Amino acid sequence: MSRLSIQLPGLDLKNPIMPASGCFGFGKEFGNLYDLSKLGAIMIKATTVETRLGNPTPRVAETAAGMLNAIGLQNPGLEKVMNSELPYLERFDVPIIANVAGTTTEDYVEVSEKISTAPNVKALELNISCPNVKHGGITFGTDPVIARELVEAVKKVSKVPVYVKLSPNVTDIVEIAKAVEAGGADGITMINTLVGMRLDERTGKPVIANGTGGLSGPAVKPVAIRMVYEVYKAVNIPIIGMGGVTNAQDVIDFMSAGASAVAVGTANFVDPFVCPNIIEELPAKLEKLGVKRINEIIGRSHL
Amino acid sequence: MSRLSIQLPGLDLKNPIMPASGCFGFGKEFGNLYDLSKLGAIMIKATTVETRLGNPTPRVAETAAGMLNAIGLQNPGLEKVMNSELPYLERFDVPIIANVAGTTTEDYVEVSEKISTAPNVKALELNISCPNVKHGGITFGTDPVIARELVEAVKKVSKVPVYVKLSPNVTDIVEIAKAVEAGGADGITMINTLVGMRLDERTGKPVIANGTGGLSGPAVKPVAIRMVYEVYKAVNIPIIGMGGVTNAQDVIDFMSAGASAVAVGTANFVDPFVCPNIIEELPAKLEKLGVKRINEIIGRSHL
Amino acid sequence: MIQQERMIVVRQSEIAHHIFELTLQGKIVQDMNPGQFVHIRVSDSFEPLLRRPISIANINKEANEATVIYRAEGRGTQILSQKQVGDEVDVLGPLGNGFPVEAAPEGGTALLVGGGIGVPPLYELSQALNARGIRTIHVFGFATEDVCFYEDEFSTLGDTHFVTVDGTKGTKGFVTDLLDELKPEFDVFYACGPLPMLRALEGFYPEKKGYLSFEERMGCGIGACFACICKTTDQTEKDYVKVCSDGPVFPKGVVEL
Amino acid sequence: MIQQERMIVVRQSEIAHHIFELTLQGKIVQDMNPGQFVHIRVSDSFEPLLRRPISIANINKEANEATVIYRAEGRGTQILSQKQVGDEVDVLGPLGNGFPVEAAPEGGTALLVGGGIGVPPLYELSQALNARGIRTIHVFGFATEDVCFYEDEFSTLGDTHFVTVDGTKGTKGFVTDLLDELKPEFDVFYACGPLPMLRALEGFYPEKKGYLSFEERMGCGIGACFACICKTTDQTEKDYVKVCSDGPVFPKGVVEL
Ligand SMILES: Cc1cc2nc3c(=O)[nH]c(=O)nc-3n(C[C@H](O)[C@H](O)[C@H](O)COP(=O)(O)OP(=O)(O)OC[C@H]3O[C@@H](n4cnc5c(N)ncnc54)[C@H](O)[C@@H]3O)c2cc1C
Ligand SMILES: Cc1cc2nc3c(=O)[nH]c(=O)nc-3n(C[C@H](O)[C@H](O)[C@H](O)COP(=O)(O)OP(=O)(O)OC[C@H]3O[C@@H](n4cnc5c(N)ncnc54)[C@H](O)[C@@H]3O)c2cc1C
Ligand SMILES: Cc1cc2nc3c(=O)[nH]c(=O)nc-3n(C[C@H](O)[C@H](O)[C@H](O)COP(=O)(O)O)c2cc1C
Ligand SMILES: Cc1cc2nc3c(=O)[nH]c(=O)nc-3n(C[C@H](O)[C@H](O)[C@H](O)COP(=O)(O)O)c2cc1C
Ligand code: FES
Ligand code: FES
Repeated sequence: MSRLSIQLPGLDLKNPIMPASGCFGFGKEFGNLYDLSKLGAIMIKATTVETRLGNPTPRVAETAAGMLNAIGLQNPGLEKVMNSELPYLERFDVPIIANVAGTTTEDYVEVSEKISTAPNVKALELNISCPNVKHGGITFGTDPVIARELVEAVKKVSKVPVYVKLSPNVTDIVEIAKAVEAGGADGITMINTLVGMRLDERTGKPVIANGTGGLSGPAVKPVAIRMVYEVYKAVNIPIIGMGGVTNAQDVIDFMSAGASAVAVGTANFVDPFVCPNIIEELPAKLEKLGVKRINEIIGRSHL
Repeated sequence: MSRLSIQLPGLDLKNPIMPASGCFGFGKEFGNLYDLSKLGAIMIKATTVETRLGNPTPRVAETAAGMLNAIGLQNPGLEKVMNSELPYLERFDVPIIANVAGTTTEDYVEVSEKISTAPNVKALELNISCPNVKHGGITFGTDPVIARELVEAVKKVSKVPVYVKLSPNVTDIVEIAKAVEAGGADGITMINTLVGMRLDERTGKPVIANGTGGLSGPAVKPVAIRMVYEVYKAVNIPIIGMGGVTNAQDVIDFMSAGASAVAVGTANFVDPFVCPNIIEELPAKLEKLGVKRINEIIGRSHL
Repeated sequence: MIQQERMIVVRQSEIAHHIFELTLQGKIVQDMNPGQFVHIRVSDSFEPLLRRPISIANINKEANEATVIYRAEGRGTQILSQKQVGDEVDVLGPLGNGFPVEAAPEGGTALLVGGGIGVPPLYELSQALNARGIRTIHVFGFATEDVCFYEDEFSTLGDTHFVTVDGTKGTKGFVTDLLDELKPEFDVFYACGPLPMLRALEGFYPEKKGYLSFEERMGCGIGACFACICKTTDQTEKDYVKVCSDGPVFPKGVVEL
Repeated sequence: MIQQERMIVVRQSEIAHHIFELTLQGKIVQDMNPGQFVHIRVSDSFEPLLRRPISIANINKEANEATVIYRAEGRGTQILSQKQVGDEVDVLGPLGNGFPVEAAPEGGTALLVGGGIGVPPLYELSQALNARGIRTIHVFGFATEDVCFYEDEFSTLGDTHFVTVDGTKGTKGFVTDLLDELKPEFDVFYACGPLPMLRALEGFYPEKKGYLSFEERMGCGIGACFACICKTTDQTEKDYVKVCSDGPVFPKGVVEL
């Protein structure tokens, strides 16, 4: 297995594959389907200080080779996540990356401080990029100064390394990446969803109750690859890449562009066994490329 | 036919369907396939002052429900376009929208001034958003102040109404839309392509020689619809919408979101007869929606 | 247990206008119960991307066969309707919690109310109830005659009444009109259909036990993505339920309608 | 004239490892010439989105049938390889300008040089040349024996020599090695194959007329999108040519290699 292992700040990954935040809940449902210890890590659903009910339904809509979602950060709140959700995951040999969201800097600080003390939480992922929250959230992801300040504040309190999840809905993602690196981020995760909309064919109104939603799935992969490629050139912290990954080739592509590990989101809905399947396919893919250890391909696009 | 007709600044459209710039050359190839007089208008390939050879090949790559291109504004230059390309199109009863590109404001002004005197050029489309040109071009599309100044300069010299083509690769497209409206734009066309990248599976290097390319096709439609929807709310000039249109339903969707007419790009490569086919399908679609004239559905998403 | 299986098409036919009856063979049939659903991937391509949730209409454990009945309307169901005998279909299931058959008292009567494409799961339910010696009354509403189906099948199981919006079959109107007229005697009711129908039924029989099957747009289908939630009326214990994993069937009164 | 037609699959078989021979029937066959290509849409879905350019390998105007030979490697060609007899295939064509058969002098000899999946269009060309009484010599390079095809077919038309990179069939090496050895006598040569092969051939016979068929990634296939351009050596008259509409066949020396 050491062929697939990857070392990242706070994360000792058996392999570079992990479910993306919001596409795997808190693991329980998939834990009934396969042994979660197979995974490199798990990015759990965004956690906020208080319980969030999220947006009205419909919350999802299908698009060409993609989907829109506007879940709206629904989650049971920090306390319940720590008391009821995270302990379940302790039975598996898998590091947890806690996705942290909020409306104010104080929100982020509070969740980060507490959730980073959970025994199996090995890293935080600051969700400064969720397009589906009306107040706050989105501004953190589009303004480099605010983003940097947020990271600095969280770094002061977090017991584990801090990764920052970038929004693709910006003119210059490199600028934001550099800002969070300057703020002390230990790594970057990217990309979150692109803001999109689908209209009902008959009424012409948005299908998603929230109006807009976040676009994910294979359709966005070219945008994600381009952004990982650009950010890799500009920063010295590792990147966990995502956006449209559905198979082992996609993993190779993201790592070639510069990702050190890869998250799988939407594909879990299409095939709930996609993560273990990819992990199984990877060695043969590496063999074909004549690569011994998977970390050798990180950033090979740039050679 | 008046059921489908649309009146826009400078443009008396038989129907709201027109091929998008760069996806129809200067019309000749499609003119061999069908009668171009069927079209609402034609947006010709970007024209620059001088001949441009464009980027090295490969210039296109396929992606999930989309494609990347980095043609690089290849065109024979203003003089040849006016002397050899536009006259061919005069034999058809169809208004031409001339896509204008350049590196400096002076370039845009020169092309606009001259090409707007061609008898069949009824409007200009300022391409301030082409992602495949290294120097200039892109900055015009991402900075509202520069965009506004460019529009003002062009408006002074153009003999025909000026539409501005917006880039989706920005944090806030509404800001740019308002800026070009303030600069005197008569209309907006949107969206140009999203910047993306595809890697070669074996080598890990970008497939497109230029590295990045512009993403178009059905994959981008949700982003395009969202942006048209947002811009429609914010400006009082008409919008020609595009991005992933392949059939009559897509036209209804764009017009519902706020477009007054619709351009078809990539779909011309998939089916060269797509424009006349859509025009033929539209009346039945309207019938099903219980709509008499197509302009009734413009902006119905917002009602 | 939830499994993913490439089931084999055993039969497929159009039984009403755009309404298809599809029978699939596979081992996951052994785990199926009335009111549960399957999540079907209609194509191996990315287009369409998401699975389609379809209720289980008939379960034949001896033959390892399950039948679904669906309307081929959108892109996904249209592709599904083109599958030929022998083709494979990627099925995730069985999903959700079905109808509680045991909620009907022994020797009692159950009222089954269905609307349109909500009728299919009631067929397996009716068989299961009849197998336990419970009498079933079927009251089904459809838009028009040409989309009605399974009249004979339900008639052999119990009293069956149709109502159509345009009056082309049975009485004219909605199921609630027909229920007003029929005034059926029963112990428990089960319903599946469009939201307005469920809403109308919710308070219709205040003194009776009732179970409603819901629909919501889905992502994962297994409870992980929070796409399909419904608010609960009782916001103290649980703020929301997930249609896919907590439902699709809920006792009446649980979901805020 | 370029037309779009839903042609019918008449035959399809795997004639070498991952190499398929597909025969399609339709009226656009009447307009086809050797060296032209067709642009094939393999699926009505958006995935894959673009058409695939494939050379015409055999034209049978009496039967309205055309044959293409292609390697099923990527997603699009794999889908194409699953088409069954009777299925429809969306074809745009014929496209481009083919090989100038008349460039070979009456009673003369033509050398046909092909590499791998560049060999197919030379089959129709060879037939057309032979029909005009021109002798043909075939020199073809492949990677390995298991991807070689049409040895018998070409042998009945003229001298046929194979070379493989690994030496599993014919001599070992590249076509240029074999040409060095064979020193064929001829009046004009025609070539289709990978760029390195064309490049090697370009200056190989400086005194002979030669025609090279090129490949480039395509968008439209009809000359409108500027995806497939090649720089010309003579930058005075025309700066570039389009492989799809000016080519794919160019006289040697036209394209900058
Ligand atoms: C638990 C459950 C059981 C169902 N049982 C049946 C059944 O037995 N027979 C039947 O005909 N239909 C049933 N439906 C509805 C069925 O899922 C939709 O008709 C179907 O998904 C539409 O897909 P499409 O490809 O035709 O439409 P498209 O327009 O292509 O669908 C686009 C997207 O919207 C979703 N969608 C569209 N309509 C619905 C809907 N009404 N409910 C949920 N998602 C929708 C699709 O799943 C897909 O993700 C059920 C739905 C649920 C939630
Ligand atoms: C004029 C011309 C004639 C050709 N004739 C033949 C033939 O007779 N037999 C044959 O096997 N192949 C031929 N090719 C190559 C053939 O077009 C590609 O192998 C095929 O498009 C690859 O598609 P895919 O679905 O297998 O690969 P994918 O990897 O899915 O293709 C992705 C995209 O890249 C393009 N692409 C990939 N490889 C090539 C290539 N080599 N040339 C052009 N585009 C490519 C595809 O068209 C598609 O748009 C020809 C190409 C051209 C330009
Ligand atoms: C239904 C859904 C819910 C999501 N919820 C979250 C979330 O809570 N926090 C977050 O950072 N990203 C969230 N995302 C974004 C994903 O983690 C991921 O960044 C994005 O979907 C791109 O990857 P994909 O194309 O593989 O899905 C969500 C995505 C989906 C589809
Ligand atoms: C091959 C290609 C070339 C293009 N060239 C131009 C161009 O010269 N000028 C321009 O403004 N847009 C150009 N575009 C962008 C299209 O006009 C259009 O905005 C975009 O492709 C989105 O529409 P679509 O999804 O229907 O293709 C080009 C697009 C493609 C695919
Ligand atoms: S569909 Fe994902 S939670 Fe129900
Ligand atoms: S492929 Fe479009 S010009 Fe050749």
